[in-house]
Amino acid sequence: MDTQETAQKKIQTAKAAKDLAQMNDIHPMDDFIRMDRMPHIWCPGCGIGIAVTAFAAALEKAQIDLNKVSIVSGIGCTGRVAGYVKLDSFHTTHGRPIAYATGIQVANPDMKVVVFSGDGDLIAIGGNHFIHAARRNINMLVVCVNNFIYAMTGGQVAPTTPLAAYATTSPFGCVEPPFNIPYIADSAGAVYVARWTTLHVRRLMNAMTEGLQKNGFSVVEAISPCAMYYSRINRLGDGLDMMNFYHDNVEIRHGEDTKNLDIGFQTKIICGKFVDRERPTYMERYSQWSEAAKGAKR
Amino acid sequence: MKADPKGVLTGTHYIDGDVASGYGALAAGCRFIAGYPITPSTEAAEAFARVAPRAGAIFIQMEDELASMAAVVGGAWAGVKTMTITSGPGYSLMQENIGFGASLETPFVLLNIQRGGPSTGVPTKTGQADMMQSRWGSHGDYEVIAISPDSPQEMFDYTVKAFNLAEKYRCPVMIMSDECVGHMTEKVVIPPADQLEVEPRRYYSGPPEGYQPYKPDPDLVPKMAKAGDGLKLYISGLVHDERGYPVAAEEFKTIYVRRLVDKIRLNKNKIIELKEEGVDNADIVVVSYGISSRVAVKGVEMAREKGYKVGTLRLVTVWPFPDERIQELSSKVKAFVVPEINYGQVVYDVARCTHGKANVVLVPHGGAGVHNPKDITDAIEYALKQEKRIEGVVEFKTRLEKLVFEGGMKLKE
Amino acid sequence: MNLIAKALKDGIQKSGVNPAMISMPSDIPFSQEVTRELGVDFFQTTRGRAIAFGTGLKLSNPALKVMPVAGDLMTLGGNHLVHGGRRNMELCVIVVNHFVYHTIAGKNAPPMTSAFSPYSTFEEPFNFPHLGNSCGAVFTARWTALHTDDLGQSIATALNKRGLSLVEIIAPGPNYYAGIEHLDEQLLKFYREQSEVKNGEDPRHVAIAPDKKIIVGNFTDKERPTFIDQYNMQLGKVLGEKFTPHGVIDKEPLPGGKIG
Amino acid sequence: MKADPKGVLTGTHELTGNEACAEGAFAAGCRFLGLYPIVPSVEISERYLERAPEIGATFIQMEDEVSALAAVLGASWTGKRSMTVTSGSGLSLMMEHLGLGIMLETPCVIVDVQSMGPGLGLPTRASQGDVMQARWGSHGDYEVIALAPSSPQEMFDYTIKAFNFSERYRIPAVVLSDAYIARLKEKVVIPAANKIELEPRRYYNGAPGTYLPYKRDKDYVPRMVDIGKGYRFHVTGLTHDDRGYPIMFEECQEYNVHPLMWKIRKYVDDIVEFQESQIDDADVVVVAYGVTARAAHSAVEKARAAGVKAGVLKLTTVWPFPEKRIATLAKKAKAFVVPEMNFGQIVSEVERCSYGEANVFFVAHGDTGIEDPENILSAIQEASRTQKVQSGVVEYRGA
Repeated sequence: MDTQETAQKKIQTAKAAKDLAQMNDIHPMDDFIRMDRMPHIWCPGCGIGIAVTAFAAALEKAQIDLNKVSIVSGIGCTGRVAGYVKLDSFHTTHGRPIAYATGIQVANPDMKVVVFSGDGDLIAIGGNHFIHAARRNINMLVVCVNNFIYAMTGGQVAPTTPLAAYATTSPFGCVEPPFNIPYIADSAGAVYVARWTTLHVRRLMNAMTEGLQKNGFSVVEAISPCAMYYSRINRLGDGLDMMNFYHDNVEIRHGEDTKNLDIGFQTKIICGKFVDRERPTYMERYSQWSEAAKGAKR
Repeated sequence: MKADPKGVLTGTHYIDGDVASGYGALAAGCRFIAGYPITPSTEAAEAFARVAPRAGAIFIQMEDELASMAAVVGGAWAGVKTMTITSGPGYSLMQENIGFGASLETPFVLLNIQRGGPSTGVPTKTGQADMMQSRWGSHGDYEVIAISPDSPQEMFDYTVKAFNLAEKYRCPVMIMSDECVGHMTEKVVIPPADQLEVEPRRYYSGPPEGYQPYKPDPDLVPKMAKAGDGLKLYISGLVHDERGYPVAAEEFKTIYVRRLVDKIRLNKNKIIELKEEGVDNADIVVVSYGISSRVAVKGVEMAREKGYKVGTLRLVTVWPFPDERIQELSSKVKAFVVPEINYGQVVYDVARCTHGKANVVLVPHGGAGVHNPKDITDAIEYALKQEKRIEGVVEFKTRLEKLVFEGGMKLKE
Repeated sequence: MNLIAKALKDGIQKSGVNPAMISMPSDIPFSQEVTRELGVDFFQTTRGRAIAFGTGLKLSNPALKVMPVAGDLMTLGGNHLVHGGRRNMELCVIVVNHFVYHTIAGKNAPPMTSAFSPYSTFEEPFNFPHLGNSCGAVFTARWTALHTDDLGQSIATALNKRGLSLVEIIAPGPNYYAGIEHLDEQLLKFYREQSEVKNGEDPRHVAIAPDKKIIVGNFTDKERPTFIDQYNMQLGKVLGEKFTPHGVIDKEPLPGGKIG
Repeated sequence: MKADPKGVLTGTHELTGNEACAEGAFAAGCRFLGLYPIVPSVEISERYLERAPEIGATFIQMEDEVSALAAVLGASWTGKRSMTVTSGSGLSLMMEHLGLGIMLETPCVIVDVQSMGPGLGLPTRASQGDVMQARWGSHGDYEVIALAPSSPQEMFDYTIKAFNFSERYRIPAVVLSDAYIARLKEKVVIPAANKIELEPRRYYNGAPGTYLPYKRDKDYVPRMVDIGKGYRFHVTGLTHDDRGYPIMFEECQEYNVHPLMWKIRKYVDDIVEFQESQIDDADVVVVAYGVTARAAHSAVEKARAAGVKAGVLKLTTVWPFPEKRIATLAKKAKAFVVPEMNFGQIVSEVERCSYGEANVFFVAHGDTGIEDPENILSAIQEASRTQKVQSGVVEYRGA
C-alpha cells in the first residue's frame, strides 16, 4: 500500500508527465497506442474505441509491465484492436485468437495474454476455443466486444443478434435466440465473468483491471453500439441514441445468476460482475502432472 | 427437366455477380444454403436469403465454415440440392468436408469468390490464387469440377450449370469466381423457367432390399437415395464397397478411389468447356480464365493492332484440365501466354501439357487488382521474340513489379 | 449387440418413432449389422461434425428425425453443440463419453489397456449436461451404458422432444476408432457401481469429480420453440399470407423464447 | 549452433518411425507441441508426452487441429521451436493456419503421417495422397518446404532438417511421413548432441523501436524477435508493409507476397535435396519418395539383374520440386517411372519437367499394403521397351 505521501507524489509526477506531454504535443496514450496507425477504421458512434481506452486505463491501473503483455485479436471490427495497440500484438485468423493465445500462454507462462475480439469472432466461429479455454482455465483475459452483429462484413446476423432484430442475412428478422455470453462462459468454467456497456467506462475499466489481475480465464463482455449496421438496419438511431438507451435500460445486478442474463431486442440489459471464483489453471495442473511424471520416471 | 418456376426470377436485372449466383442457385433448384459471412462473397448469401422463402428454400447462417460444409453435405443426403458460399480462409476451413463430400459422392455446389491471399490477405479485393486449392485442397485423391465465370450473366448461367454437373457426376462442383466478377454489376437476363434445363437427381427406384449406394451405372456414377425412404442407408466416409460398408481390404481402396477419380477423368471430354477465338493460325495463344480473360481481351486486341497473330483460349471449366487441347495446340503455336492473378498455378498445367513443344510465359499478378493489359501485350511480344525453346515457365516481369521493387515506390496507407 | 446399440434400439422402440424416418449421423463407427438392426439411415461423418451434418439433414427435410451420435467428446464438435442448442435445432444428440475417469468417489478405477485419453489426463473434463443446458438444450440426461432400461427410456423421451435434447452415455472405451463395439466392461461396471441416480438434479452440480459419485439421471426437461418454429413464426409475421411455412406443420409451435 | 544435449537421446535404438520423429523433434530443440490425436500419428505425441517433463518441453492437447496449429504459431513467437503432428483429415483442417504461418512467416514444423483418403478413408493404412495438398492446400499463393522420409532413421534426420529449414527460411515445413513408416521399427542411430547442427533463429538484435518485423534481408527473409522482449511489434495475416501494418492495395500485395515466393524460388538449389543410385547409365529412372522409394530400390535391383539399366532418384525434398534435375535426366534417360501410393500427384510434376524428352510412366497404388516392387519392375520393363509416346503420362495398370 502506498502511503498518502507517495501516492501524492505519484499523482504529481503523473500530472507533470501529462503536462509535459501536452507541451510536446504528445498524446497521453502515446506509450499505448500506435500513433503511426491513426486514424483508426472505426465508424463515428462505435464503442470499440471506448473499450480500448478503458483497456489502456486498466493496464495502467493493474500496473502491468507493458512489455509482458501480449494482445491477440481475430477478424472483424474489434479484430483490428491488436493493430492499434503498442504491445506485442497479433492479428490472427477468424475465430482463432483464443487458440493462438493459448499457444503463447502455455509456451511462455510469464506473458499476460489478452484476447480482444468481437462476438462473431469469439462466440460464433471461435465458440469451441472459447468453451475449451474456459474449461482448461487458461490464464488469459478475454474482452469480448458485443455489438450484436457482424459489422466488418456489412451487417450479417450474429449468434448474439436478438430475436426478431434485422440483419442482412436475416432479412425477415433474426430467428435464432442469441447467446447469453456470461452464462456460457460460466458453465464452461470461466473464473471471472462481467458485463458492461461502453457507457459504463469506469466500471468496464475496473472489470478489465480485475480480469487482468485474476489468475485464470476471465471474460469481460463489453456491449457496444454499432451505429453503422446494427442501429441503422434496425432504425435505432446513432451511437449517442444507443448510449442513451443503455443509460435508461441497464440494470446493475452484481452476482446475478448468469442464467438470467439473456438480452432481447431493445430490452433491459443486466450488467455487473457475475462470477469471481478460483479454479486451478491449466499451467498449475500441468506442472503438477509434470512433477509427478518426473517422479514416476525416477 | 425444366426448372421450378417458383425459383426463377425471370426478367432483366441489373445486379452484381454475387447476387446473380444466388439467383442462379434458386433457379437451378437449390433449396438449402448453409453459409457463413465472409467478404467478398456475402452478397450471394444475402441475395439467396432474401429470395429463398418464395420457393420454400431455406438459408441458415452456421457457426463457421466447417459446419456450413458439413450441413451442406447433410442437406444433399436429405434429398435437396445444396450449396455453400465462401471466400479465402473459409475455403481452407471447408477442405476437410469437401473431401468427405467427394468421398460420399455427394452432389453439391461451392461458390468461392476468390480474394487476395494467402491468409487474411486483402479481403476486399480480387485474386485467383485458390485454383490449385480447389483441385488439391483436401487430403487423399479425388477429382472435382471447377468453373470460372467472367461476368454476372455467366455467374447466373454457370451456377445453374454447376448444379447440373453436380447432379450428373455426383461430385463437388466449384464455382471459382473472384471478387471482380462478384462485385461487378451488369445486365443479367434470367430466362423463363421453361427455358431453363435442370438436371434431376438420379434416384434409385428399385426395391429397398436391392439398393447399393455405390453400385455404379455404366458412366461410373452410382444412383443416389435420400434419408427417410426406408432404405436403411449406411453411408460412410471410410473406404467402402458397393454396399457402402467399410472394408479394410486394399483392393477396395483401389476400386473405390479409382472410380472416384475415373468418373471425372474418363468423362472429361463431356465436362470440359472452352471458348476459343482466333487460335487456328495463331502464333501465340493466350490461356486465361475468370476475370483475367476479360483483361486479356484488351491485351490481345492491342497485340493484334501491332500485327501479331494471337488467339485466345478461355478455360470456362478449369478442372478437369483440357490436356489434349493444349497438347494439340502446342505443336501449332510458338508460345502460350498465361495471365493469372497469382504467382503461377494453372500455368504449370499448361506447361505440363506442352511437352516442351511451345514456350510458356506467365504474366503474374499478386492480387488486389487485375493485370495491366499492356503487360499482356508485352508478354506476347516477348514470347514472339524468343527463338529458342525455354525450359520451364518464364515469369514475365510486370510493370507493377518494376514499380514496387525497382521504382523506389513508397507504400502508403 | 452391444450395450449402447441395445439402448438405442430400446429407445427407438419405446419412442414409437418409425425407424425409417430416423437419420443417424455419427462420428463413431457403427457396424452395418447394428444400423440395419436399428433400421435407421446411418451416416458416418467427419470427426466432430455429426451435429452440423444433422442440421443440414433436418433443415432440408424437416420430416426427418435426426439423431446425431457424437463420440469425440465434443472436442472438435463442441461449437456445433452449443450453437445447435442455441438455435434449438430439432436433434436428439447422443454423446458417447469415452473419457476415462481415473478416480471416482475417492476410489481408483481399475487399470485399463493403454489409450490416448481424449483430453490430456490432467485436464478437467466438461460437464456436458450443464454445458448443454446452458446453451439451450431442452432435455438433458446422463446414464452409464449399463443403466440399460433408464437409458432406453431417456432416449425415447429425447426422441420425442421438440428441440435439441442431449443424452450423455458414460461408456469408457480405450480406442475411439474401434467404435462403440468395444467398451471396457470392467471399468464400466466400476462406474455403474459408483453412480447415483438423481433425477431432476440441477445440471450445474453434476460435474464428474474424483471425490464424488457419478450423478446420473434425467436432469432437465423444458420447452422452447425450435429453430423451424421460430423461422415460421418470424417469417409468417413479416411476410404474412405470402409465406408458406417451412416443413410439415403438424404441431403448434412452442411458446416461450429465452435460452435459460 | 549445436543441439541442446538435454533433448538428444544419443545412442543406437530400435524405434518406430513415429518414435524417431519425436526424438528428432527433441534433438532439433522442439519444446512445444500442439496436438490433437489422430490415427496413425498418435504415437509421436505419446512419445513426446512421455519424455516432455524430463526435457522441460511443453505440450497442449487442443480441441481440434485448427486450434492445434494456431497454438503452435503462437508458441513459436515466444521463441520456442514448435511443431504439430497430424494425419489426413487433420491436415485438411490445418490448411487455414498453414496460410497464416506463411503470411506471418512463422517457423514451425507440421508432421503429416499420411493415411488413406479422401474423407475418412482408411486411417490405419499408408498412403501418399497429401503431397499436392501440402503444396496447394491453403488459399492464396505460397511456397512450402516438404520432406518425405522413407525409414525411421530418416524420420529422425528429416525432422531435424525440417526444423532447420523452417528457421532458415521462416516458413512452416512439412514432413510427409506415412502410416507404414510410422509403425516400422528399425535401427535408429542418434548422434551426440555436438554432432547435430541446428539452424539458429534469425533474430533482430537492434534496439526496441527500430524493429521492423517484415523488413527483409537480402535473401528476402525477415528477422524475428520473441514476444515479451520489449519490442512491442505488430503482425497480421492481412497484406502488410515492413512494419507489419495492413495496407490493402495491389502495390502492397506485390510487395508482401511476391517475396514469399522468391525466398524459396530463388534459393531452390540450396533447398532441394535428393539421393540418386545407379543413375549415371540408367535408361529408366524411377522417381520415388517416402516409403515407395524402398520398393523402388528393390525393383531397380531386380531390373538390373534382368539386364535393364534402371536407377532411382529419391526425393528428399518433395517441395520444392527438383525441376532442373528432372530436366537434365530427361535428356539422358529414355523414360521415368513414377510409383506413388495415390492416383497421380508428383507424376504430373515429372511430366511437366521432362519437356517431352522422356516418356513418363505412372504406377498407381497397388493392391498391397505398400507399393509392390514387382509392379514397379514390370513398369520398368515396359518403359524400357516402349518407344516415344506422344500423349502425356502412361498409366501402368499392371499385368
